[in-house]
This record gives sequence, C-alpha cells and structure tokens, in this order.
Amino acid sequence: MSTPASSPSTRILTKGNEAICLGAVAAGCRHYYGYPITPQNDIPEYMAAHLPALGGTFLQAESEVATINFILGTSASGKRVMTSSSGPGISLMQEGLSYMAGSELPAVIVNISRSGPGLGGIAPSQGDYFQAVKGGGHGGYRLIVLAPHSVQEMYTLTMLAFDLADKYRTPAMILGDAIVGQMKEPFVASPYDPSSTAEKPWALTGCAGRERQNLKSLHLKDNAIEVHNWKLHEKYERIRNEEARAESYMLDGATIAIVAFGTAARVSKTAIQWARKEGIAVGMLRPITLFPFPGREVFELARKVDVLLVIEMNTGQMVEDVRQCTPLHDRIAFLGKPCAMPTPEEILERIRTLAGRKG
Amino acid sequence: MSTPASSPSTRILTKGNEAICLGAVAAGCRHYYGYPITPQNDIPEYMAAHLPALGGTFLQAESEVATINFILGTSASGKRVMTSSSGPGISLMQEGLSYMAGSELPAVIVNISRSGPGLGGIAPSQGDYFQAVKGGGHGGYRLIVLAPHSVQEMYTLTMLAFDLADKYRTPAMILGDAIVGQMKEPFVASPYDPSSTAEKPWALTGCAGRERQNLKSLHLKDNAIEVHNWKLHEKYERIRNEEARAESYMLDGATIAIVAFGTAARVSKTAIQWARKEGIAVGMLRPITLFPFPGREVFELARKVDVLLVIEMNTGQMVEDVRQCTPLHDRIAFLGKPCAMPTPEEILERIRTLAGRKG
Amino acid sequence: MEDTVTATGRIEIDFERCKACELCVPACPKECIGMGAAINRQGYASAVFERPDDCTGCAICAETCPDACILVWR
Amino acid sequence: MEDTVTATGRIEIDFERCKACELCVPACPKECIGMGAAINRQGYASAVFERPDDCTGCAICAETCPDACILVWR
Amino acid sequence: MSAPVKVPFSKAVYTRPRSLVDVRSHFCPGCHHGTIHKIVAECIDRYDLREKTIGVACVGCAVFLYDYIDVDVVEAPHGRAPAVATGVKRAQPDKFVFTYQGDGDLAAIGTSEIIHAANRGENLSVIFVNNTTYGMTGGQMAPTTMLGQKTSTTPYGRDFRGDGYPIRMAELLAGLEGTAYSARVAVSTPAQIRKAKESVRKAFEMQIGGMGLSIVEFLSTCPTNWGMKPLDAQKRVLGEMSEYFPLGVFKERKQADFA
Amino acid sequence: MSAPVKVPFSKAVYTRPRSLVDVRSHFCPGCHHGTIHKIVAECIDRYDLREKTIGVACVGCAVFLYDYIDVDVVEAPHGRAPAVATGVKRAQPDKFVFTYQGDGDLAAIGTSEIIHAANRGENLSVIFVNNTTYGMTGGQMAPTTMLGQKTSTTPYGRDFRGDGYPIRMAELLAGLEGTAYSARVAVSTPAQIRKAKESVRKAFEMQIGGMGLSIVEFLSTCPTNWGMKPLDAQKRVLGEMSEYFPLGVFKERKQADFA
Amino acid sequence: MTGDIIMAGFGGQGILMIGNLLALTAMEEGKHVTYFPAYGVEMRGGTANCTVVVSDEEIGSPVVGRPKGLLIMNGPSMEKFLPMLAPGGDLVINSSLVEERQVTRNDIRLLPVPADDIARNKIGSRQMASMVALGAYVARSGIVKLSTVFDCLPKVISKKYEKFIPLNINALKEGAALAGFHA
Amino acid sequence: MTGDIIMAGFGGQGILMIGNLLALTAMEEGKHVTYFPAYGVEMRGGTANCTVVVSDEEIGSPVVGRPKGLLIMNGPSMEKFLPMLAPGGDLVINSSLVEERQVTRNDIRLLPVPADDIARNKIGSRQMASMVALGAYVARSGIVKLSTVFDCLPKVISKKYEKFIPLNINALKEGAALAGFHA
Ligand SMILES: Cc1ncc(C[n+]2csc(CCOP(=O)(O)OP(=O)(O)O)c2C)c(N)n1
Ligand SMILES: Cc1ncc(C[n+]2csc(CCOP(=O)(O)OP(=O)(O)O)c2C)c(N)n1
Ligand code: SF4
Ligand code: SF4
Ligand code: SF4
Ligand code: SF4
Ligand code: SF4
Ligand code: SF4
Ligand SMILES: [Mg+2]
Ligand SMILES: [Mg+2]
Repeated sequence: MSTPASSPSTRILTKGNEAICLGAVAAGCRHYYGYPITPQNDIPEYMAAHLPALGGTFLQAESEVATINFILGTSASGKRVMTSSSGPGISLMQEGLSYMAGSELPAVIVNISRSGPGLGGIAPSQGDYFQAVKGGGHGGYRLIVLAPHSVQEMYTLTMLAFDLADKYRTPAMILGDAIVGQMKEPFVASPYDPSSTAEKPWALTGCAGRERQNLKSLHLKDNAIEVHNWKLHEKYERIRNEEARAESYMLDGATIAIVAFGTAARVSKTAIQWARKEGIAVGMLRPITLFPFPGREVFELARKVDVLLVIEMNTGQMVEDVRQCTPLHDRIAFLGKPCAMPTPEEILERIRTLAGRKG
Repeated sequence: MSTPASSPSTRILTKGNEAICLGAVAAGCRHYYGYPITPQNDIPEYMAAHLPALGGTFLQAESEVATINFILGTSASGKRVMTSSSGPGISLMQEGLSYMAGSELPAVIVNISRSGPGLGGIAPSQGDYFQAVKGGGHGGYRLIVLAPHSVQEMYTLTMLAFDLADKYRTPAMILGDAIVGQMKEPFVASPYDPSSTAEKPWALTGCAGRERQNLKSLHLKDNAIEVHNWKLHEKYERIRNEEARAESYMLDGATIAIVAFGTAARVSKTAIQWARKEGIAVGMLRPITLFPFPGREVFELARKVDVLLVIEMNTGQMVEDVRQCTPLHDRIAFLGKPCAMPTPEEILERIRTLAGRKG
Repeated sequence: MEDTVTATGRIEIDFERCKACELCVPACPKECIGMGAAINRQGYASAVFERPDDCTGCAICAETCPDACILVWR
Repeated sequence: MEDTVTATGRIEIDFERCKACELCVPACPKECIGMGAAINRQGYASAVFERPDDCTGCAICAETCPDACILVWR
Repeated sequence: MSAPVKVPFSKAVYTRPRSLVDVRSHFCPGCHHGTIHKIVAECIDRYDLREKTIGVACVGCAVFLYDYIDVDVVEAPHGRAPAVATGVKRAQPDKFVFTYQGDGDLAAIGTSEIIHAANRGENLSVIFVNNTTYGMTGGQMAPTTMLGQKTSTTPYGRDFRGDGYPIRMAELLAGLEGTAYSARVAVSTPAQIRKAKESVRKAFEMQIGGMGLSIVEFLSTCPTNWGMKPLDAQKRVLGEMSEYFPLGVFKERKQADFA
Repeated sequence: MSAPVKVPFSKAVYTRPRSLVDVRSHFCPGCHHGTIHKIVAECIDRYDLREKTIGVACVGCAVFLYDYIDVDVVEAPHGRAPAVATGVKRAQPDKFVFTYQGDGDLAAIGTSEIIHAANRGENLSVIFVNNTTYGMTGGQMAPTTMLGQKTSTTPYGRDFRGDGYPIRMAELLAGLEGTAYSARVAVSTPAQIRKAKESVRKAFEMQIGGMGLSIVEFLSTCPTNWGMKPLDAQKRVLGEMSEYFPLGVFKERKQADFA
Repeated sequence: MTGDIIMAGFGGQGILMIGNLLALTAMEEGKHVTYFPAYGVEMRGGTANCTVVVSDEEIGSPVVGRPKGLLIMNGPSMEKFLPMLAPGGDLVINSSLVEERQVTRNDIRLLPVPADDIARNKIGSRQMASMVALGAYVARSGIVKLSTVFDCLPKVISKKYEKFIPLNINALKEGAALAGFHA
Repeated sequence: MTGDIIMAGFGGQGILMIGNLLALTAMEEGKHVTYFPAYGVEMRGGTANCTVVVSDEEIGSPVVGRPKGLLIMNGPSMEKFLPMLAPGGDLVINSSLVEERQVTRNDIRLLPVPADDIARNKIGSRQMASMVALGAYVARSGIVKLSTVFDCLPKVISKKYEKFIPLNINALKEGAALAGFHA
C-alpha cells in the first residue's frame, strides 16, 4: 500500500478506500475502530498496518454495535476518530449514531455502501441515501453526509468531514460505494488545510482544575429534551445555511440538468461529454453534501432549465429531496437503477429522449 | 388487566398499549418477543400474562437485536408474530428489519416512540417519522407504517397491520407514542374481520412433500439483486396505489387544512372544534398510513385550500413528504414541537393567525 | 465498652434526605436508632437518633445508610 | 489384507469437481491416489486413481474429500 | 503542628465521601444502588483518582451517575458501557476508567460487550449491580432473575424451560483470559459492606497496575420491584440469592501471570 | 427377497449423502467447510431428518448452506443464527433446527445470541466452524485467531495486549446451565472425521431428546487466508491449533440431570 | 358535564387508582373520557400523578396544560401543579399534609380536605385518604354522580379486597360531605 | 490513445497485477486512468478480473459495459466476457488454456497467445503467462508504450522479487512479438 506522497505534484495510483485513510491520517485521526465487511476492508487493513507506527490505535471490534460505542468513547475523550462499514454494519450503528448526535459528539463514519436490503450483495448501490440523510436512527437527528465521486475526493472530503464534525459537534458520514471505494486512480496528496480548529473544552479528560462535566443524551427534567431538540434543530439549520456544497458541471446554457451524486454523477459526466458532442445542452449539478442538501441551488437551477434529470443507483430517494426543494415538479425526471451502475450509454439515451432526439 | 369484551357493544376502559395486544391476539398472533423499554412495557407484560393460556409463546429476548431475529425466525415459520419497542430499541432492529424486508417476511413491529435522539427521554414524540417511513436500515426498503390516534385505532390498526404485512410479505409498523400508548379510553373490541387471508406456501416447515426452499436476502449472481430490488419497488408502488389511508376531518368548506398524524392529529381535533366555533373554516387530513403516504389526497387538498398547516411533534419531518406531494409549496405552513405535545391552545393560536385573526 | 453509659460517639441523621428505609435500625449494634413519626417533604417518616447515650461512634449506621444521611462524630 | 495384490475396492474421482487440494493423497492408507496433470475447467489438476490394484474400498479417501468428489465401491 | 484541643465528638469519623456529590438521590428507599455509589466514591477518594477518572454510566436506575459521583462521566447506550469505556481508555490510557452497570445492562443486552472487553483484557474496572431484575423499567425479568421469581414479564415465576437459567456473570467472566479480577460481593450486612469495599479497592488496583479488566458483581436489592420492604429485600440477598450466586473471588491475577 | 448376485465392486460403500445437494461447492480447495457440510448431511440422513429440518445459515463462507444441504434454510443476519433458530424452534417445536456458523459469526458479533440461546437451553443444534479467521471477508482477525497469527488486520501478528486472547467457545458455553452438549472436534485425519461424526450425532440426539442446546465446535482450515497449502493447513490444525483449543467433550447432559 | 383534572401525590397514596375510578365512572355515565397516568421513571422517586378528561364531545388531548380541577395530596405536588390550574378552577388539597398557606393563588376555588386525618380517624384506614379527596372533588365539581362512583368501585377493587368496598364508600361520602354534599 | 479493457482469468494467474501495471503505465504517460478490480467474494472460487480505462479526458465510469479490449486467460472467463466486447475490439486469449473454437464471434480482432506455453517453455516460469498476454495486448492495442511498461515494473514488483524483473521484461517482449511488435 502506498503512503502519502512527499511532493504534492506526485501522482500516485491509489485506491479510493486507501485515499480515505490517507485523508484521515492527514487530518490527525489516530484512532480507528471497525469490523470487517466487504467492500471496505481495505480501510481497516490500512489502518491496522499504519496507525501503530503513527502512535495511534487500530482496534478491531467484536461487532459494529461495539465499534460505534468505541467511537463514542474516543470522541468523548476529544480525539478525532473514524470507522467504516457498509450496509448491515451501518444499520447496526444506528442506535449509537443517535446517541452521538444527541450527545453532540463528532466522528467520521464511512459507509462504502453495498446492495441491500438485508445481506443483499456487494454490488455498488446508492440505496442508503435515505438512511444517511434522514437519520436512520431514532429521534430525528441528522448526520452531515458527504458524497465523494473520485479517489481524490475520498481524500479531501474525509479531511473536510473531520473539520465539519468538530465544528458542529456532530457525526459526519462519507457515503461512498464499491466503485469509488475499490477503484484506483491517480491521486495527489494535497496538504491538509484545516477549515476549523475547534477546541474541545467539552472533552472528558478528568476534572482536574475544573468542575466535573458529562456527555449525555438523556434529558428527563421538565421540557429539557424539547429545549435540547430545538438547539439541535438550530444547529442543523446553521449547517443547511452554511455548508451546502455542490459541483456545477457544464451547466452553461444547459436546458437539461442532471442531478446526481457520487458514482452516478461520475458516470453521468461521460454521458454529458458525449451528449455535448452531439450538441445537446446538458450539464449537471452534483451535490457534494447530501446533508445539507444543496436545495437552494436545485431551486434556482429548476427555474433555469427545462428538465432536471435525477439519476440514482436506487429506485428513487434523492429525487424526493429534489421534489421538495422545487415546486416545479413537472420538470423533474428520474432515472434509477438499484444496486447497479447505470452505463453512460443508458444515460445518454435518456438525455437524447429528453432533448427530443432519437439515438 | 382486561380481556376482550364478549359483546362488541361493551365499552371497556382500556390502555392504548393493551389495545394493541387485544388486536394482535384477535388477529391470531400467538408469538410475541420483546425487550423492556419505556413507554411500551405494558405490551410485553400483557403478552407474558396472556399468551401462555392461548397456547402461544411469550419470550423476553436478551436484546432488541435478538428480538428482531426471533421475529425473523418465527415469521419464516409462517406464523403471525409481533414485537414492540421504542426509540433505541427500534434503532437496534434496523439491520434485522432490512433483512426481513429483503427476505420478504411479514411481521408487526410496534414503536411506542419516545424522545430522542439517543436516550433522550420518555416524553411523547414524533421524532421517529423518518426512521419509520424512509427505512432506517440500509438498502432502501420500506415498511408499511400505520399511525393510530386513539385506543380504538391501536386495536383496529394492529389487526390491519397483520393483514397488510401478510398480504405484501413485508414488515408493518405501528407508530404510536406515549400518549396513545399510556392513555386509557373507552374501547370496543370489534370482531376481527380479516381483510386478507394469505396462504404462506413460502413458509419453512421442512421439505416434506415438496422441494426444499429458502428465505434469504442475498442475491449475488449477476444482476439478481437488481432484479430483486425492482420486484420490491413494484411491490411498494402497489402498496402506494392501493393502501393509502387518511381520515378527512371537518374538511367541508375548509380554507385551512391541518395535516397531522397520531397524537398531533388528535390534539388538533380539539383546536379545530374550537376554531370552527369561532367561525374559522378549518379541517384536517389525518394520514393513517404514513407509508404509503396519502400523497394524492394531499395533492388534491392543497389545490382546494389556502393553506396546509402541517403539525408534528418534531422539528419537521412529514412536512418534507407534504412538500414533495404538492408543488404548491407556498401554501404549506408548519408547526413543530419536538418531544412534546402542542397544546390545543397553541394550535388554535396558529390557526387564528393563518386565518388572519387576532386571538 | 458494652456497659458504657456515656456516649463515645454521636450521629446526625439528615431529616429531609432520609427515606425511612429502616436499614440503619438493625445495623446499629447499640440499637440507638429508631423510626420517627414526623414526615419529611419527600413523604417519609425519617429515622431518629433515639438512644444517643449508647452510641459508640462506630459508624456502622453511616456505612449502612444507602442515602448517606448519617454523619458520625467521635 | 496388507499383502493383497488384487483390489477389493474401486474408487471414482470426479474430474471436473476435484479442486486438487491433495487431501485424499496422504489419507489413502494404500497410497492409491496421486495428483494428475490434466487441468479441469475450474483450472485444477485433478487427483487420479493411480494404483487401483491396492484399493481396499475402505472409503477413507471419500470421507476425507471436502468436495465429495470420490465414490467408492466394493 | 500543635496537638488539637480535644473537644467531645469533634472528630468526624464518617463524613460523605468527597467524590459523592452532596445531593439527594432518586433511588427508592433502601435501594442498594445508593450504598454501592458510596463505596465507589470512597474508593475513588482513597486512591485520589477523582481528577483523572472518567466514569461510564449505563442505562438503568444508575443512569444518573453523573449527578452523584463527582467525576467526568459519559453516558453509554444500554449495555454498551464496556465498549464506550474501551473507547475512552484507548484514547486516554493514563486515565482511570470505570463502568457502572445493572444486570439487565451487563448480562442481557450488553453480554457481548462485557465478554469481549474482558477477553481483550481492557484495562478497566466494572461495577456490576445484580438486583435480579430490570429496576428502571419496572421490574421485568433479567438474565439474573431467580428460578420461580415473579416479575412483570414472568408473572407465573421464571421457569427454566422457556426463560432459561439465572446467569452467573462473575464466574463466566472469570473464565476469560483477559479478566484480571472477578469477585461477587454483597452489601446486606456491615461486614459485607467492608468486604465489598476491599473488592472494589482490589479492582481499582488492578487497573492502576495495568493488569486488565476487573469486575465486582454486587448482589443488590430492588425493594420496589421485588415488592418487599428494604429489610426483607436484604434478607432475600442473604438467603436465596447468595445461595445461587455465591460470594467470593473467582479470579485474581498476580503480577506474575501477566506477561 | 433373494440374495443379490455378487458382482465385483457393485456395492457402493461411499456415495454422496442424500441430503448433500449434487452440485459443485464454492469453497476453496481443501477447505474443511466442505467436509463439515458432508458430515452434517450424513447425520441428517442418519436420523431421517431431511423433511423436518430447518437449517439456519450464517453470514460467512457458509452462507450458501441452502445451495448445499437439501433442507429448508433461512438466512440469518451475521451472528444472529441462534436468535433466528430460536424463533423457528419456538414456532415449530416439533421440527429439527440447526445453525451452521463461523467463528466470526458465533464468537464475535454473535456472542450474545449464542450465550443466551445456550443459557435458555433452546433445543437447537449448533455447528460451529472455527478456522481462526474471517474467511469470507478476506482473512481478518477473528476472536479465535491464535496469538502471533498474522491476518489482514493483525499484520504484525495478534498480540494479547490490544487484540486480546483467542477465545475458547466450547468451554465457555459448557459453563452455562442450559447447554446440553458441548464438544470440540477436528476433521484433519480420518480418525478425527469419524469422531466428529459421532459428536454431531450426539448433538442431534440431544435435540431429538429435548435436552437443550448442543454445540459442536470444529477446528477447521482456511488455506486461502492462512496462505497455506491444504495439507499444511491440516497440519496447523493438528499442531498449534489443537494445543490451544483442546479436542474433547466439555459437557454432556444425561437424561437424569434435566428435570 | 365536561371537565378535566390533574391528581397528584406520593406514590402509594392511590392517585392512579382514584384517577382510573373517575374515568371508569365517566365512561359508565356515557361520557367521552380519557385517563392518562404518569409512567416510566416518573413513577420512581415517590410521586405519581394522572390526568382525567371528561367531555360530551370527542376528546382531543388527554393531557391538559390548564386543568379545571386539581387534586393535590402532598406538598411537592402543590408546587409543581398549582400554577397550571385554570383560573376559577377547583383545587382540592389534602390539608393533612399540605399547608393551606402553600396555596399562593386566590383566583381559584379552594377546598381543603384533611384527607389523611379523616381516613385515619373516621374511616379507620390511612389508605382511604385519596378516596376522601376524590369524594370531595366529585361533589364539588359535579363531574360525575357520586352514586355512579359507588357502582364502579367493584371494577377497580380486586376480588381480594372486595370486603373493603363499604370502607371506600364511607370515605367517598366523608369527602363529599366536606364539599357540602350529602348522599 | 484512449481505451478500455477487461482482463480475466483464474485467481493466481496474476490478472490483478497486470491490470494494475497497465494502469500505472498509463498514469506514467500522463493519461487519465482508472483501474477497477474484482473484490470481495468475487475473489473466492478461483476467478479474478479487472477493468482498466485509459483516456485523455476525465474518466466517468471505471466499469465498462462494452470494453474495446479483452484479455482472457481461461475458459470460464471467455464465456462470461466475450459477449461484452465491443464490435471491432481486441481479444487476446491465452490459447494454451482457451480453445480458439470458443471464440464464437467474428466481429472482433482475435489474437491467440499461447501464454502458458511461452511462459513455461521460453521464459522458464509459468507465473509469467499473464505478462506474455499483457505484452501482446499492449502491442496490439498501442494503448501505452511497451517501454513505459518496462519502466513501471519496479513499482508493482516488490523488492523481494526484484530479480525477476528481466524475466518479466522478456515475457512482455515475447507477447508483444506475437502481436508483430519487436522492441
Ligand atoms: C436499547 C435499549 N433497550 C431498552 C432500554 C430500556 N431500559 C432502560 S433501563 C433498562 C434495564 C435496566 O435494568 P438493569 O440494567 O438491571 O438496571 P437496574 O435499573 O436494575 O439497576 C432497560 C431495558 C433502553 N434504554 N435502551
Ligand atoms: C453486520 C455485518 N457485519 C459484517 C459483515 C461482513 N461479513 C461477512 S462474513 C463475515 C465473517 C465471516 O467469518 P466467519 O464467521 O469466521 O466465517 P468464515 O467465512 O470464516 O467461515 C463478515 C464479517 C456482514 N455481512 N454483516
Ligand atoms: S455510630 Fe454506631 S453506635 Fe452510633 S448510632 Fe451509628 S451504628 Fe449505632
Ligand atoms: S438507613 Fe438512612 S435512609 Fe434509611 S432509615 Fe436510616 S437514615 Fe434513613
Ligand atoms: S477406498 Fe481406501 S484404499 Fe481405496 S483409494 Fe480410497 S482410501 Fe485408498
Ligand atoms: S480430496 Fe477431493 S478435491 Fe481434494 S484432491 Fe482429492 S479428490 Fe480432489
Ligand atoms: S427501582 Fe429498584 S433498582 Fe431502581 S432505584 Fe428503585 S429499588 Fe433501586
Ligand atoms: S476463504 Fe477460507 S473458509 Fe472460505 S471457502 Fe476459502 S478456505 Fe474456506
Ligand atoms: Mg437490575
Ligand atoms: Mg471463520
């Protein structure tokens, strides 16, 4: 396995899962806990090999339930900490994630998602969009969710995830899939430039020199839990207002705009290149943050184009968010393919149809 | 504790949680597994007391993770089976629920929800709407979700949940809260009238006289998992088309329409009664099924009234579904109160404001 | 020590905190403690230091009280 | 039995199913089995019944084969 | 310093432990959770650990640990305290970390977490309160509930056919390599209280010495859910409970066996 | 019937067990999963259980149980087979129910489920395949991984400081009241294979007799992830593995003790 | 009649029992009614409360922010619930345990009932205090008929304690008498 | 040059290694490139495959439905992948193990390479078969320069096996020669 390049101009052929590790290590993460599951095993394996030499801790947990609680404990200690898993494992973390959101504990959770439901399969999928962005656990919290579409982004967005998690004291998720996780691409280890360097006075380090403090999600007295929920809500509103990110791709003069994230967006780029060559004015808005969803951008875009073509590797999840962001429902088209990547050909075909052309 | 009334005309003062048990038993459920958690302990306690005499099985599991897997096993055996829990426990069931949805196994899951996130509190809440209707587990499945707002409905909707679960071979959830769970009301044990009597040839009972069969969610070969997902999707579409249920309450001539479910809807009824007395034309559409969401009804309603006032005991979840069902976004107003019941006074106040009146 | 008439110790029971569990009563080897009649704000009829003269200050009562209501001096 | 020249048993190895794990080779007390050269569709050079004359039909090889490739007759 | 003037009864021989916050507890009358909290606070004081301790609270009647013990406390999901504590200790190996868990918490939902923390030899101390029931949720069956015991979910008494057997955690955990110390104590008599303190001290010393996981199982009362007066509840501990759950030390690592 | 005419080599002394589906398995060359599947199928045949059996498949290399054993099979989430089996058996007490689980499945993520199924004395049979690694996911550390063993997540060898100790499940489960039978076997020699069969028969008989949970732990190979030739893998079982994980019967309930 | 009431006191004073009884009675009289008890941890720590709503129309919320009635059996409950009572509402206090000077409002209708004293001295059982208070509240508010309450007693008192029904009736009557009602 | 290729064979034939090598080479030549390996259970059961895409533009999908190149090292892979090959695409087969008559299409450019035989007989190591095939494919397709492949060998071969680099170069050359390329 490769290690961070010394010179930023050096391109290294790097696996997506490994880029996540490089990003985490660059961002100062020295604690990783996890449990094996395909297709993300490169991550624990990298961490097991490299963290000890960095003075960090790799620990394989007995389950994902234990994992997320190791994470909770290390986060409560004020350290940057990460885990990674996929479908079934992420589901088992839902209680713990809800506790972390409630206790306002930051961490980075990587979901290199696979096909579901259930054991499903290891084919790439975007079937976990809802679980990630709507809060799969109880109690109506939200995770910050970032969706990389290249090996390079696996690196940069992991660093960003740590920053955002700390800044807002909340767990952040990297939502990838087997494609971005397993592929290798040339990659440049750009230096870590922290966007936030939050102090952690809330960390539990023993009460020397201060009052004892605690980290908890229980609020029993009177309407304390209501007050707490409003506080969380305001935080989520702040995140919505300040942290939405999206890439505009070839949107100049576009009359058709694809809305897609991650691998679906990546494949769409090829289709867009082809379609542009045919003279079809198509572009793409690629949400980089899924929560916060770039709703304002979608709203504006919908007013400019004839049609928003939402493409997902599932039977329709993000499309619901698009529908609630714009009232122009009749401009929304959908191309879904569950547990499989749509091919550029399929997408082009659909673009042509929307543009009123025959292939 | 009371037992089912002999004559249907007899009103019995009954606790909501108990009405669920009566409904389950009436619908032929003889297997209950669960793990204690407030505010639903009446349910396991009732089942522990009564199932043995009915030749059924009550078993307290070592955890909610075990519970949902007991459920999976009994469902695979072709029996009607139920569990109940709340927030943290329901989160722990997400992996199992995803497996059940993937393996197409019916069961009834009761969530007498509480405040979250995390340990939260035991105050009533509707913070689990997203988890219930969007599929808190991985893989983009859906549960059928029913939202009772009275003790009587705790009974009837439980019976319906069993029927729908069997009909569509999928887990169904009763989403209640501490209010409908803990309150007592006069209740009539109407006879069970099965809306479906699905045979279960798929049940695993030993392969005497037939080929062996299996129940699984793993589909590894080629695009089997894609095919499986399309099949599930079609099932969900069928459910959407055929099973949406809502109550129209005082909607005649209404210019303001509340959209609320469960306890929030119930409290709203008082506010509506009051407002009507003041001459304000307000009514309510109460979704009884949350999945399928009565989207068509919301769509039609939005075109008729000046404003849809969505009321939830959270900071805004179902309101997202309302927004995606109607393009008339500027007609949507929201009143949220997380982990607490809005009072009729608060609701009335809001109705008055929307009606342009001073209180 | 058994026949001591004059106390060699003294205890104080926190009237408001006592939950009247009675555990201290048989715990005291000198039977110094009994249950009272006055009800505190929590609704409990607190234990009382009935026979202070016999108290040895052994602190067994204090060790026993789950609510740490008893302080002991010697 | 040890000096039997004529076989009292016979085995058959499923050429296509064999994964060439070689476990049957030392298992056979009569050293009847060896590894072949021909590669099957799975890419494995199947085991072969090299010395049929010594076979006693004891079925140890069959019990040993993880892939149930061996049938035994007597 | 000059000798203090001797005033009758001026020497406080029992005061509230420094680490026990001076507030009224929410525990029911006669509940041993209070006694056990006191013991934990005393032992924290004894080794002067207060400022370097992180406690891990469980979900159960002891969930409010942070209101009573004057140390930093993190709340764990039900049963997961050993996992949370692992996360804390791995991040801060120099701190003192303990969990405080009920029997529903540790022996039911948290079985896997305690077994693997013990098996890994996590350098933690575990205070385990076995009151044969789920106190907080209203007296349901716990894995430790005695055969024949009536609880709200075993209304006809626990029957081993169907409900299984009361589980002996101290012995089970003693069987794991990583366990440094495992003992069962009670606090139903003054003598038992003294012995219990010794066990907790031993457990704390194990952690201080880096020996691995130490656990002290307390036989405790739940007068409320047992439907008993506190004194009767104590008698039950001394009687049938101690018979099935013998008091004693089941494992004690010596410096020598830890290499 | 008249005596059959004796034709040389006409008597099949070894044929595929009836309950073993006649297909090629996906297991790697020399993997003992195949051998163990065969033994299970043979024992199902022996007691004529095929038509009344429900098997519970785990997640691991044995997940395709339903493709190989000719009985009804339900797939359990990773580690939860004993819980799923409990649900099946409680619904159909007259059926024969077994689980087939790997060591990651049973001894890591499924610790709680197996312990409580055993403690409840669920009338089930458990086939437990200990190959000291996670086969299916590519050879990570399992709770059963030997000290010093290199796996993809213990690239420097398992170290008890940090990674903990290899866990002996057969012994641990033997310590629970509800366990009827617990044994550890291997299939690395013909003699061991015969003994293993006996153990599985015993386990099945326990269930048939309603005695509670029976478990047979198999020491198994994973040549692929051990990076060994199959024959070397067998040697490892016979050597260091059997030293740490002794073969034997750790508990066997007699009719008399079950009342 | 329509009305709603919060009842509160120590655990063990029988609060949930009298709330349940009142709800049953209202149902028996053909009313819409809801009963909402304290639950979960609220029931630890020695206090208990419940809410009963009685109405001629379908009832919305079973929990009320401004109850028209309040039945207070101990001091701590007074502090918690007094501010909620609707102006003009009925306040029944157990004056054996709650001091009248704790009643810091004068926009309500106070009825002090020495429930514990009456129970102990007149009925002969301290357990009956809450019944005394209920009798007083029913009589004062007229929310249901006292005679229907009597009729419903067998439904909340288990067979084992049947013999105490007359005692309960006495207690209810004593309470009602204090509200100026004589059965 | 732009192109994409699927390579497939038995596990152990070195498929992932030559795919990785090709990708590295393309990167070294300044191209956009993606490499996508089989993973998870796909790697059990004895087969392996990978996809390499090389382009002058930003690459969309690293997985292709209609590859322009196919490198097939064994029979079963032929059945699976042959239908996917784009018309006119390059098909390199290991004719030592794959029979030519298995090639049921004639709208493609076939290059049979007796890779195992050459590896064993000419190079002296059966391990080198995949390198022979890669050499043939590179030469035939021109997707990268053979010399750059040589340069990149040290990056995929660990220090321990450094001494085998000349062997690998020979194998690549032998393969290339079969495609009519002589270095
Ligand atoms: C996942 C989850 N399940 C259930 C609960 C509800 N719950 C809270 S405390 C408790 C059990 C408490 O029993 P125990 O651990 O024995 O502690 P005790 O109260 O007896 O001291 C349960 C089941 C929960 N909070 N979380
Ligand atoms: C909840 C969950 N976590 C992780 C996985 C991934 N997974 C599949 S099999 C397996 C381990 C298999 O190891 P073992 O049980 O020892 O079986 P083996 O393959 O060695 O026979 C894991 C971790 C999963 N499917 N589900
Ligand atoms: S100090 Fe000892 S003698 Fe004095 S009251 Fe307490 S227990 Fe009794
Ligand atoms: S032990 Fe403490 S709480 Fe109990 S009666 Fe004595 S002083 Fe009161
Ligand atoms: S049957 Fe016995 S003797 Fe014959 S080949 Fe097999 S093992 Fe050898
Ligand atoms: S044991 Fe079976 S699979 Fe292995 S070499 Fe022998 S015949 Fe082939
Ligand atoms: S419920 Fe039981 S365990 Fe909880 S505080 Fe009360 S007596 Fe103690
Ligand atoms: S990976 Fe290991 S356990 Fe799995 S089939 Fe291959 S050898 Fe067997
Ligand atoms: Mg307990
Ligand atoms: Mg294994």
